Amino acid sequence: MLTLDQATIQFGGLTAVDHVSFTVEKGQIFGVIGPNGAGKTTLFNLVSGVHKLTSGSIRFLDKEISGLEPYRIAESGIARTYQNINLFSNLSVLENVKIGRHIQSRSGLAAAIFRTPAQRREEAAIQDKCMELLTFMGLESKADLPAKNLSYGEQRRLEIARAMASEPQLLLLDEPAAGMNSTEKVELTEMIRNIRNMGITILLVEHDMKLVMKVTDLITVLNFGKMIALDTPQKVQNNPEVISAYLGGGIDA
Amino acid sequence: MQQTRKKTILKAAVCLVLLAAALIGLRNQQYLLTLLNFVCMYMISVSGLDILFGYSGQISLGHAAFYASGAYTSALLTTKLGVPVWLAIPAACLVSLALGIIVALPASKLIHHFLALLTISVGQLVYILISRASFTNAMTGIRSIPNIPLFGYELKSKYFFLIFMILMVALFLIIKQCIIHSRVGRAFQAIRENPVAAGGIGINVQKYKIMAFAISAVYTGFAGAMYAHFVGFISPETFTSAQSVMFMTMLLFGGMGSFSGPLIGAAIVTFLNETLQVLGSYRMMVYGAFILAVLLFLPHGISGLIDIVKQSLFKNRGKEDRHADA
Amino acid sequence: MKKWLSLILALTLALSLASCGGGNDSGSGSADTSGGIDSSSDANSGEAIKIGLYTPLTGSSALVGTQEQNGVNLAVKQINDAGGINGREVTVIAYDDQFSAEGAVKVVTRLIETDHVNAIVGSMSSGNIMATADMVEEAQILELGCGTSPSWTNCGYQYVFRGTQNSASFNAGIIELMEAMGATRLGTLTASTEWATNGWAAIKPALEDTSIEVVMETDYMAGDTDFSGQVTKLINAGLDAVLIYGGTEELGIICKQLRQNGYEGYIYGPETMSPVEVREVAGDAANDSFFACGYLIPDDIESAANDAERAFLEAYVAEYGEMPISDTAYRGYDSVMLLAEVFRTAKSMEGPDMREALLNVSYTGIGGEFDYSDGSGDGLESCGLYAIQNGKNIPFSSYQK
Amino acid sequence: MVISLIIGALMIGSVYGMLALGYSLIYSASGLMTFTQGQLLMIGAFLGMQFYKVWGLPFLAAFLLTVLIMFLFGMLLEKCLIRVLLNKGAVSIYIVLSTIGISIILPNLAQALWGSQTIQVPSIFGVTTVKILGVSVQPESLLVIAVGLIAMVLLHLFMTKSRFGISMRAAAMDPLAASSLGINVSLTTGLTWAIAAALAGGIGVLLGPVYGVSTGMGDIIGNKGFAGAVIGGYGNMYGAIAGSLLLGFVETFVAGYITTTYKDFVSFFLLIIVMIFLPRGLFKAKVYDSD
Repeated sequence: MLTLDQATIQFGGLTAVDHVSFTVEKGQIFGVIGPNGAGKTTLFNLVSGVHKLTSGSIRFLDKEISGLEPYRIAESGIARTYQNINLFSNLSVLENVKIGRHIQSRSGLAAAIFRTPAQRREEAAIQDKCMELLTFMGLESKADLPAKNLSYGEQRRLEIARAMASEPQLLLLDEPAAGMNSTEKVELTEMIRNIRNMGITILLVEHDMKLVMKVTDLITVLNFGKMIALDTPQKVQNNPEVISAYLGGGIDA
Repeated sequence: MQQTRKKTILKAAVCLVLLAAALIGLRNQQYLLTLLNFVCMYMISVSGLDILFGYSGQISLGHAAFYASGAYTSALLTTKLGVPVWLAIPAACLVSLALGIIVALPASKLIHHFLALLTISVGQLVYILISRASFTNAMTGIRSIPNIPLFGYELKSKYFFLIFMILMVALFLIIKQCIIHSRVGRAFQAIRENPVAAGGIGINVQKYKIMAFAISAVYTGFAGAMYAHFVGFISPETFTSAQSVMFMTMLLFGGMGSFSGPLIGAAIVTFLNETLQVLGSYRMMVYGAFILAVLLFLPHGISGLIDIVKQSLFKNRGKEDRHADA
Repeated sequence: MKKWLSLILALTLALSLASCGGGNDSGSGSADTSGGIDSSSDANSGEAIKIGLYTPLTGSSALVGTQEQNGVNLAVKQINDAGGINGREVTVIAYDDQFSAEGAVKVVTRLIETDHVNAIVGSMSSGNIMATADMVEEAQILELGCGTSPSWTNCGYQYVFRGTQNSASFNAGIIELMEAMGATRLGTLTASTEWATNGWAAIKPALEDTSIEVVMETDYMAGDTDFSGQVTKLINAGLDAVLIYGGTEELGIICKQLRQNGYEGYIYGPETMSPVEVREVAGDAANDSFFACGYLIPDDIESAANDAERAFLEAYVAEYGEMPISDTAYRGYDSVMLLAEVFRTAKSMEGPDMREALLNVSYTGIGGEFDYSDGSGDGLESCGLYAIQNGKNIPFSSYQK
Repeated sequence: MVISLIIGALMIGSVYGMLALGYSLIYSASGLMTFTQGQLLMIGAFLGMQFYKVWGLPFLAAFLLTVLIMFLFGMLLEKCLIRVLLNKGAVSIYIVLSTIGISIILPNLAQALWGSQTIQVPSIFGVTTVKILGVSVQPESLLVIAVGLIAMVLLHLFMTKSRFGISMRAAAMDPLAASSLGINVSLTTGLTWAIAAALAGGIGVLLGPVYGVSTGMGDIIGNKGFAGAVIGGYGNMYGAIAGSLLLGFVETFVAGYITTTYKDFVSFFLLIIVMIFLPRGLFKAKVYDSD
């Protein structure tokens, strides 16, 4: 489904992602781990189009997506969340999710001005779908609050809801558990599985090893931009190179 | 839902009655009618600026350029080519739309400071053009611009022009609300709040920025055309950067990103300017101090103040179209 | 929901403003009631006669506007000190038109509709007079405009007259000066204002019948301070005459920059060259310049051209502590004195009667004899030719090469 | 012709440059934009005129006194308005608007204090013109160029050699780190506003004898200085000078050879072109970066 082939990006003299190749199959929960500064978020930014590749290629559903604008990549079916939450913080929770429906709706300016029946039907459908998603994420009671008034964990869940609203085929989760307490983490684990069960493939960057080991099907390990392992959770845990990378870099330093 | 709709209808009815009473009372107050006509033009123009700055987060300090493009297009078409007024006004909107898009193409890539500068420069360019070019009669301006004919009857009376303008204000406000509460409007607000996240969720940021500019230009361009037909004479001095600053002052004072803000701002700043006439040559000093005072003490404008008062009064939950980052 | 509440609030606010604005017709505005309140006790008094004034009081043209206001206020004070008009006091209501059509439309409507003025002294900005002429015509209020641009007389207005000279006569005077000084190669520097561009546009075709060749035309933006590009261009064109058609604010600087960059020919200018400001800013560079104008402000009271001017200057200095800086003070003064004459002789304060009275008025002011009987809108045709020599304005006839 | 155009261009370019330096300093130290520089120049010119012409102080004393007062005024502006707004959490565009408010107040204040006519300032030197390469030049124009040059060199030394300058640059690069190192960030940003005001005021005093002093003298110059700063690369000291000189040359030569009617049109068009195609200006490599 998503194939990285020798993906490389350099900032100045620094190679942040260095010839990384892997393939994510449909329906997988694919984990990316590595010490701080290993290039995990950069990798996400490459897939979602925030950064452009220096060399190599990224293919999604057999189409080259590297070099496309972020909105094009989103349109092709990839949605993401952010490590440092990027919500529309002054808008209401519901509106945040509605914006997530952008690519799944069509009405343009003219339809909005003339309030065509099609546009009104679409708005009603958006409303229903978004409330459904908020319920799924357990945020339905907060729908009218400004997003910035939510707690940290709620904001992370809202980001996922927003991403889900675009009905992606591939969902990139960038440290969704960061800042969550342990009950929230348990809920999150459940949620991630539920999302996968809806048929959505997940690419997950996470520091919380317990969570990663619990949910992922396959894990790749990055260190200084290079891929040092690609395996099932159990095997990765016992990979000596991975252990030394974490020891050397200081896990979660 | 049903309850609120009833309430809305009730309030609308109250407003209409008040409006009608006001209009009857004003019939012979020619000076006030003139001012109110201007207030209506400003309301439309500032609402347009609000779509751009309040909702999409893009500043413009050159809106006088669009005011000018609307006024000059309509004036030139009607006086020099004899085009009927009702064709000239849409043409004025179209030309403003085109100018908006041309400005937005580079502007959509710039961040706020440079956007401010770019729009100031565009304002200067348009001013220099209309004050120098021979087809705009340079500094002499354009005279004898026809009034607006309606049902075979010219809107010569300020009273009927005002009624027409109120209808136009209502129309443009309804359109604004329709846009804001649609997919397009949500895209605008997403861009204002967080352009990176907006792009990541599939919004073509540049396209919607250009769209916001274009819509805004149409609003201000229409107001400009109304100005030309109302006064019957235009000359470049009206379209200086002071006009752009005034639009911005109205928006700030009324409150950005709100329904009522541009209306309140346009009304109060217009009347304030007239009241300050008493001060003669000290007038502009007070006006400048007024801008500072608004920035310092009323960062969300009057409509923000109303919100705060209302929230403390009714403990109303949810603020629908307000953003509060300033 | 809050939107409706705030809309109502806005409306009531507008209404309350409306009621307070419309309610008291008399008091609003900067009523410059100069001097005598005592005249109100006169038996015949009744209401005061209101003269409206709109002109730029702020911004780049504030100087000429405030000078006009000074002239107007002085005239009104003198009239009131002399017992008013038929026992009625005269008051002035002055507004800033911001040098823009939009501003002028607002304040002239206010003068006519709210303040109910009996007559108007118009802006020194001809553009603003044109912008508001239709309103004044419709209201049938007599207006004496103080701009000099030819564009708004001789075009059928019934109530808009000029309270000063038409610059068309100055333009003819400038050509006369050029021919007398033997100009052959002329370059121009024109300001981007309505008055200046039209002034030059009027002179240019008239030059075709003369031996003066227009070698180079340049212009500048009103408010500019740097003219080095234009000046260099003019100097290098090998001219013996440069016509600067621009405002007093810039004339001095331009003369100075021309001379300092080595221009040695003669400089010609319109009436804006007469104020002392030009000679102060330019210093010696103003010498050997020539201009045509209606009102020439002398350097001191003693050198006033006639008794009327001497009396005016004495009163002006007594009132404001300095000589007038711009001739707009003369224009404002003469306009009010003319209006006073009209008020005295008109059958009623109605527009048509006042118009009738102005057409038959006989008034000799500082500028000379006013005569509006031809109905063109112009009533004063004096034009003097002057030169600047040794830092002084002198009649052209006494200029020595 | 070329020589007089060059001198004219150098002089007006230096004027723009002094203002552009102020814009750049403020931007590089605090990421803020101001629109007051042109009006500060005008106030400086009036103060200089007051000291030199009305009170009869020697020109140098009038110049230094004005620069000092403008320096304090800039500091005051930052402390009493900009800092207050920032502390209230105002977004940066509000700061821009507040400086527009200030630039509406200042000329009208000057009109109230000094009147609206152009006031002549007597020449500083005994002679009114000097000959350079066969062209007559006003000596004050040369003074403007010289002072511009000196100010630039001094500022360069101050920013690279002095402790204060270095800490200013540090504050610009990373305010948090700088304050943790014990650098008084609010003082250093205040200082940039003060220096900007002093530069504008100083050049205003020098312009008095050249142009005369009037309330409108700062309007156009202020905008052009801003354009110069942008063309050179906003926030870059050296770019500000280079961009301003370029603008001075383009403007003067366009007026001299092509069109005087559209002289300003060409300047603003150049500005827009630069913003579109070279958004970081001619001097892409920033000496000290703030973004």
